Amino acid sequence: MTAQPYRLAEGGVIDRTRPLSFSFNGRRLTGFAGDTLASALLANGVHLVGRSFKYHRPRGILTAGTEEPNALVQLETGNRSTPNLKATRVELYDGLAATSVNCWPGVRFDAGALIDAVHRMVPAGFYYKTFMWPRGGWHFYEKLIRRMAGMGRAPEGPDPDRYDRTNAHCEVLVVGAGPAGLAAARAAGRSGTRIILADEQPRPGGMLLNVTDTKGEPGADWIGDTLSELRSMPNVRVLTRTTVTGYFDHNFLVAVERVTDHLGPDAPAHLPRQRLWRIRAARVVLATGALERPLVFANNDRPGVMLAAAARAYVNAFAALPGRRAVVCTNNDSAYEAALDLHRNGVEITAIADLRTDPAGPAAEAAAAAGLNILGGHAVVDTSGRRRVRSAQVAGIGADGSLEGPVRALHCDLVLMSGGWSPAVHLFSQSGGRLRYDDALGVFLPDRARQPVQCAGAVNGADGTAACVLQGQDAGSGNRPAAASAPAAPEAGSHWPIPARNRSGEFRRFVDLQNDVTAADIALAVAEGYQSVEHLKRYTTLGMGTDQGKTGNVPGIAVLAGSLGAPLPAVGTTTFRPPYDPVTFGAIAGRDVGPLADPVRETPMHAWHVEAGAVFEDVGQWKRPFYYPLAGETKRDAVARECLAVRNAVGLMDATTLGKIVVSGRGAVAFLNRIYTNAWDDLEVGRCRYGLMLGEDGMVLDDGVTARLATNRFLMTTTTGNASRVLAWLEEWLQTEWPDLDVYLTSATEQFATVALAGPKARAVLSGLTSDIDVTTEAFPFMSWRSGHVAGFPARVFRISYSGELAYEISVPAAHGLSLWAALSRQGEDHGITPFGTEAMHVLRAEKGYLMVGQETDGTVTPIDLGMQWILKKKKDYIGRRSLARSAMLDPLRKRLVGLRTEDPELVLPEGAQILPTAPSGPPETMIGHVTSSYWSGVLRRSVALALVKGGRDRETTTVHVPLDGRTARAEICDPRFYDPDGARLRG
Amino acid sequence: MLLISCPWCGQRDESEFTCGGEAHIQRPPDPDALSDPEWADYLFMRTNPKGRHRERWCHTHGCGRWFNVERHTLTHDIISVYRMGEGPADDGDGDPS
Amino acid sequence: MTRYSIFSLARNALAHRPNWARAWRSPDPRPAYDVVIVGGGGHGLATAYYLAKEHGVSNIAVLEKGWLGGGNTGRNTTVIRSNYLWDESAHLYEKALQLYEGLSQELNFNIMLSQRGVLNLVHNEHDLKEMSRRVRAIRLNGIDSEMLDRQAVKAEIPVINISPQVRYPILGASIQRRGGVARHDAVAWGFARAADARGVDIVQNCEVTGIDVANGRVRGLQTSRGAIAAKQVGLVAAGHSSVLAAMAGLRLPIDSHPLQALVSEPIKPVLDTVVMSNTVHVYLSQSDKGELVIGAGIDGYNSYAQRGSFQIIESQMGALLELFPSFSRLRMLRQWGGIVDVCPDASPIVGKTPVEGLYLNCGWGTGGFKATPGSGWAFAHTIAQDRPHALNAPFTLERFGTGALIDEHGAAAVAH
Amino acid sequence: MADPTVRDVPAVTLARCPPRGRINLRGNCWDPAFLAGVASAIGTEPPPAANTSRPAGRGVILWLGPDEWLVEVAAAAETAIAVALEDALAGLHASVVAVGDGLVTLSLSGPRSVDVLAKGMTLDVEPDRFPAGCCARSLLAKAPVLLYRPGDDLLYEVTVARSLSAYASRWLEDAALEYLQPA
Repeated sequence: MTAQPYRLAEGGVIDRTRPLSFSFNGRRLTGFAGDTLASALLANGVHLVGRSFKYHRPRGILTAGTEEPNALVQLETGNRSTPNLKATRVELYDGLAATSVNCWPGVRFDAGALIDAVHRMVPAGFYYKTFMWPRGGWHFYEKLIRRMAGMGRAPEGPDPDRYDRTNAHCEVLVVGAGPAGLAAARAAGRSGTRIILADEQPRPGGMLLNVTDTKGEPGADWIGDTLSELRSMPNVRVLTRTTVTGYFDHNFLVAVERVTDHLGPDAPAHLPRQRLWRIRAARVVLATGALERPLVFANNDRPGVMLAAAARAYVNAFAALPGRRAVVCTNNDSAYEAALDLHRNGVEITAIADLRTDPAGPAAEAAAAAGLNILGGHAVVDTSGRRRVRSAQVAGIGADGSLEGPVRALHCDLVLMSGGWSPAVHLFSQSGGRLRYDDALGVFLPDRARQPVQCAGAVNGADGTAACVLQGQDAGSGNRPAAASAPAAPEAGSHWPIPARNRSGEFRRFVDLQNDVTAADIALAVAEGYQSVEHLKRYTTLGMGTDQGKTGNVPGIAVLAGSLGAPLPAVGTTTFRPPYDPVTFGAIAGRDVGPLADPVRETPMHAWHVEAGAVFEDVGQWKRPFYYPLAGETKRDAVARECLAVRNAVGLMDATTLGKIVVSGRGAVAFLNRIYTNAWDDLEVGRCRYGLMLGEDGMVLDDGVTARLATNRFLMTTTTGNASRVLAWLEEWLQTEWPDLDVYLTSATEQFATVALAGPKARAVLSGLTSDIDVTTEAFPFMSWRSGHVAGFPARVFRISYSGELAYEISVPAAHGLSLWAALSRQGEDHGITPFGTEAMHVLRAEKGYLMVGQETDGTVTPIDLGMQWILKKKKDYIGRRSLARSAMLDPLRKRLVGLRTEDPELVLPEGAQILPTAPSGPPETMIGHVTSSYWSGVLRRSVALALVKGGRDRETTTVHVPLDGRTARAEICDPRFYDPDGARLRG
Repeated sequence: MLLISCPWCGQRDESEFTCGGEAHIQRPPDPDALSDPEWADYLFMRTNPKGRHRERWCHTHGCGRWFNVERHTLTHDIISVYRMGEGPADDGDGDPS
Repeated sequence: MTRYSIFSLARNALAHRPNWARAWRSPDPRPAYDVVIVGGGGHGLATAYYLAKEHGVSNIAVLEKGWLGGGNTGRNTTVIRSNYLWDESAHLYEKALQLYEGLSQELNFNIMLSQRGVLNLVHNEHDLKEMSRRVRAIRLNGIDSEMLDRQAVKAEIPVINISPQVRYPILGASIQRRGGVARHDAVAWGFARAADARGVDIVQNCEVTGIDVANGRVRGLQTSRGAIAAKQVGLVAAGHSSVLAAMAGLRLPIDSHPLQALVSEPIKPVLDTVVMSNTVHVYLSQSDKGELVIGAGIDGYNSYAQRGSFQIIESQMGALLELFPSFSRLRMLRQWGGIVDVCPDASPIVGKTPVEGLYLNCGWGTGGFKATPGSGWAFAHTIAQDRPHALNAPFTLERFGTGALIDEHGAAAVAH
Repeated sequence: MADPTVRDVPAVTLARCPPRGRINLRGNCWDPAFLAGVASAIGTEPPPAANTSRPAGRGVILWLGPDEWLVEVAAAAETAIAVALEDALAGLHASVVAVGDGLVTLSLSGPRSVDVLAKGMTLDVEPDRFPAGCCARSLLAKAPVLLYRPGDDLLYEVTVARSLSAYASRWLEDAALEYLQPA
């Protein structure tokens, strides 16, 4: 076990009795339970953690939280490998293995750093100005660029972890469990209503966790008391390790709970790795705190340059020293507290360079009292050191913002900086709330809210724990929090960026550390006219890294304002959008993956089909038998055999999935008359009729057979794929347009199992299974229905046919479906009964020239196009009728349904093949139509095809050309009814 | 994610509903009397306002009823909800249900 | 206009201070123009550019409500392709693709056209037939398109899951190899810079508040920066088409809906083509920066808010992980929305209006980016000649009366 | 929230209920004749209030919509009661359709049943928001369901279309998994 040379002997939240072993870039190291990967690395003296996106510059740890731009790691390997995790957020577990991202061969020696040597060649947007030769050459350059870009790597193999998604409702959602959030939750919780308190850290307390000396304000004890009160309230749910990341309309918020990430790959398998919370809150209190800003000086990106408050957190909360000799650069008081805490723990504070000319007040006094060297009107203007900062160059800054006096190099291994604090207004802005720029505080603060949301604490400009607690209490009780308190000391807001001491330094003042956007890049963008803050963002990539600009955006806006000579509020901010913090795809998908990706709907006979070796077809969510191959059979063999069985003997097909709708009421006939193109008044009880539905645009929507069950009761069938759409569509007409019609619609699709029994032997099979239905043609003619019993089950039998053969559809209550199927199979054995699938059904109906919705139609086909004028009422209105009379619908050259007889009878044209009037002569060709259905017809011993062709059957007997892969087939346009055109067989 | 107040069932999540577009478009009583452009106006032309929009929604995965919603297309605020055959509530921003 | 090249980059790198010229001016609007284009997105800027270049119109302004390229041009998922079913669409989008192929050189601005191929996955028998129809029609129109079987899909996209055991197994795909992606902002900026160089006034932060029409003829515009007279006005403001048209008393067959998209964090190259699936409803590509750029369908309600509902993102992620289970641990970095103007037949309107001198270019739905140069080229012709070019002649507003629709719902079943 | 620390009771129990008779009833609940007709057939008037139910003989009648109810009875009684309803409502604008075979009811009980349901439903199903007797149609993940809480305990009935019952059942099992492993 290696020592942790930078670990303090006492203090912090870490558990020194639980050492944890981990590896970083292959090096074995040790930390303690309670560490983050970042704090453990610092305790081991590791500062070089990663490489930057563009220039591959060495980078260390800037922050102690979600806002980290630099310290990105790839965690673990194989199918659990996760890219781009922030070391500041990764909780240490035993055996953790992390590597740096975006460097090759390693983080210490990275070949990509060559780019940094020629950085002047590749300023912001350089790629828009070159790589244009030769034409189309970008695809070549892009390969190189892509390899250089991209940070971490995608995992290898499917994710073995589980993800959960859940819904919660509450009266108050409190985001952030710092002093303001805790106080808000407690005040709200006392009302007894449902409260959710969510915080991204493993422990509630927020910034208070990083403070040891609270100077009499609420501290650790207060957190403890508040938490125990909250935990005693059954109406309060405290979610830790939970980041509220999206704020949507109507107070809908999304949070991600990291349930087992801190346990690593050994987490219990039954627990989800992460849980996505979908929260609907009556009211939201945002206590999201504030984020410290970096300062923009030359080479402010070296490992060892750190935000002051982050250093304080590492020392106080994690007992890890980020260095031994520090230079501090600040424009506000908060860095003094950090300096003092570090000083107390043995870090030598070489100097505090304060941009304010005359730092005064308690912070400066305390620092002076501790003997720290305060340099008013000074700043760090440059740093040196390759993989770790070795010195900071400090110089005076004049009143005009320029360098003044000599530059002194101060030896150090740590530079602390503080550019002030930006309220974390991200969620407030996502909620639609307006921001305002507060001149006194020099920050964007929440202004007018658009949703029921209040801000409390540092996000609202409150300064100090006591003020935050007060605001939290107010917000939690539903009162408007008091206005922001005055800042402890005014900040110097005019030093963005801090002047460089030489030319080269001017190009190395980093604003966005992850994407390597410098102050010079911003100046360049402004000079080139990319002056809107959105143009700036897009041109320079400012704020577009995985940290989403949490540290860089406000300094970037300040530099932009400076370049434009405009006041900062006039520049404004870019739009804040979800998510606040990146969200795992798996958590968003929840359990809608793998076997639960989408429901699989199976009919009551499904098990039989599986047993029979059926190949299934997806039709919507349904699984339908496509065909039933016997051993050694190809699809074509099987389908041909199934078709011949229906033509010559008898077949049975599972027709359960067709939609069934009971239409009842006095207005039922009137309703059908309006919905269908044909008339329904004269349909007798006991009879069925085929109907065609159009959209109001005149295009064919659906078709099916409807039976009259009683005077005011019909059973309508729809196609499988359209079942729910048609029902919804009918309901819409009824409820919105025709409320006066007395009609009720009830779906009966799931109530019945339906078997189609088709073929010349169908009657023989059926008659053997029923004693109370007379199946003779006279008693039970084509297009009628009867009820009785089949195989002992109560049944409705419809004599309808889609195959052109004598056929029955038998419906029984779904529970009996499998038994009915089995009984029919047994009964038909002697007749050679054969199960057939959807493909055989398609062939059989195509031989008859019957339309299949979705195959002959595609939303652009009218009944006239299909040659179905016979089904259109002449006088009375129906949905879609008027559209059929529009001028373009009368064009004689519209595509109309025809049959196609190939010259070569063996040739089965591919469906979708295009039809030309003449032999092809080279593109673009004149296409006059396409093949909609095409099959081998076993009974006709030739291929049959249906097509939509311009001019339709006016072209009958003419020859058309069908280009295939490498050749052109010829075919003759013909009557689409290839088989039994007079329908003698189905009436027999 | 909208929270929609079904006039029958009360507040439910958007996922239970289907939006049917602009409301109060009456099917012409005598389509044959209309010219092609007049028919197209009924069939296709929409107000599509930026601001208050009266639209039809169906509580598909609830009570199955169609109803009307007046909603602001920029803020997504729901101004009123009313049943089929009723007019919108007065110009308040209250929720009548 | 400084010419962009590797040499100008080198010259500036060696210079004491970089000395790049402004990409475009920032003029105040003049009181009158020959042609005013309303909408400073890709289509509007392209229109202005081609008006100046191809038709010699010199007195042109482009008015942009916000910042140029800030509408759908800067919010789409950058897919470019021309594999459309109907002849009318195929020819228009193919024109656009051909212009794209030379656009970086033409504009002297690298739009980063990457013809890495666009795959449309097929998951069921019905879609296989549709694909066959589509690919054959496209090829006969002289546009490249191929069919791939399952194994060929895997060869193109090694990281995809072609297991037959998933809910909607992949049965095959069509691919247009000339399809791909381009950098969306660069298209707007490149056209803006080139149009500006030809004297076009691009006026940002200038919102049109009224359209002056007298005696059936357009006279000019009221704007947030004063009245501007114009002989001809072209409306090209996706996401606001109905609002603008209403100012001229026109009603459009358009509904505006949110369309959302998102990107992952940047990762090393893992996906070299554009992948689309209508059945499971998702499409994606990987940007040069390494982000997976992912889109899906529109929200069901009308909106002008540039944001939608989270459930769309959720179903999109489910669909993505069905195709790419190994992406589950990646993370959504940014999410945003645009406003798409959708026509009943999912095809655009590019042409004249009943108001003389007023022209309309709208209704591109979810697929406008890929048409940008072709749309601008044809629209410029329409304005300059006061009659549509053969390419956009079928895309009239009148077609909604006659019924001669160009129904591309098959092409746009999933947004792109 | 439920107390998950109770021992000896499984955190969640999922069961498939035996087949039931069910009748989809449509009619005008402002029509006294309709109310009386229903009452004469099943012993109670249909509940007019949204998302409520009433005991009806040995069964129950659940509100589905302002003109729609589901009558749940013993499987063997379905036909007889449907006929009784049809007879009682003859001549009125009403509709009676037997749907028992088309639906499957799953029951979910135990201290964590609420948490399991919450994973798939946007409906507020916590006991005080969804009290005994409450019923509502909604979505469980991607399946349309009818949720019903018969009594004061934490037992919820999830009724779903027959063809979606395998999906719903598998979904609930998966959602319950985290509560069913030993601590």
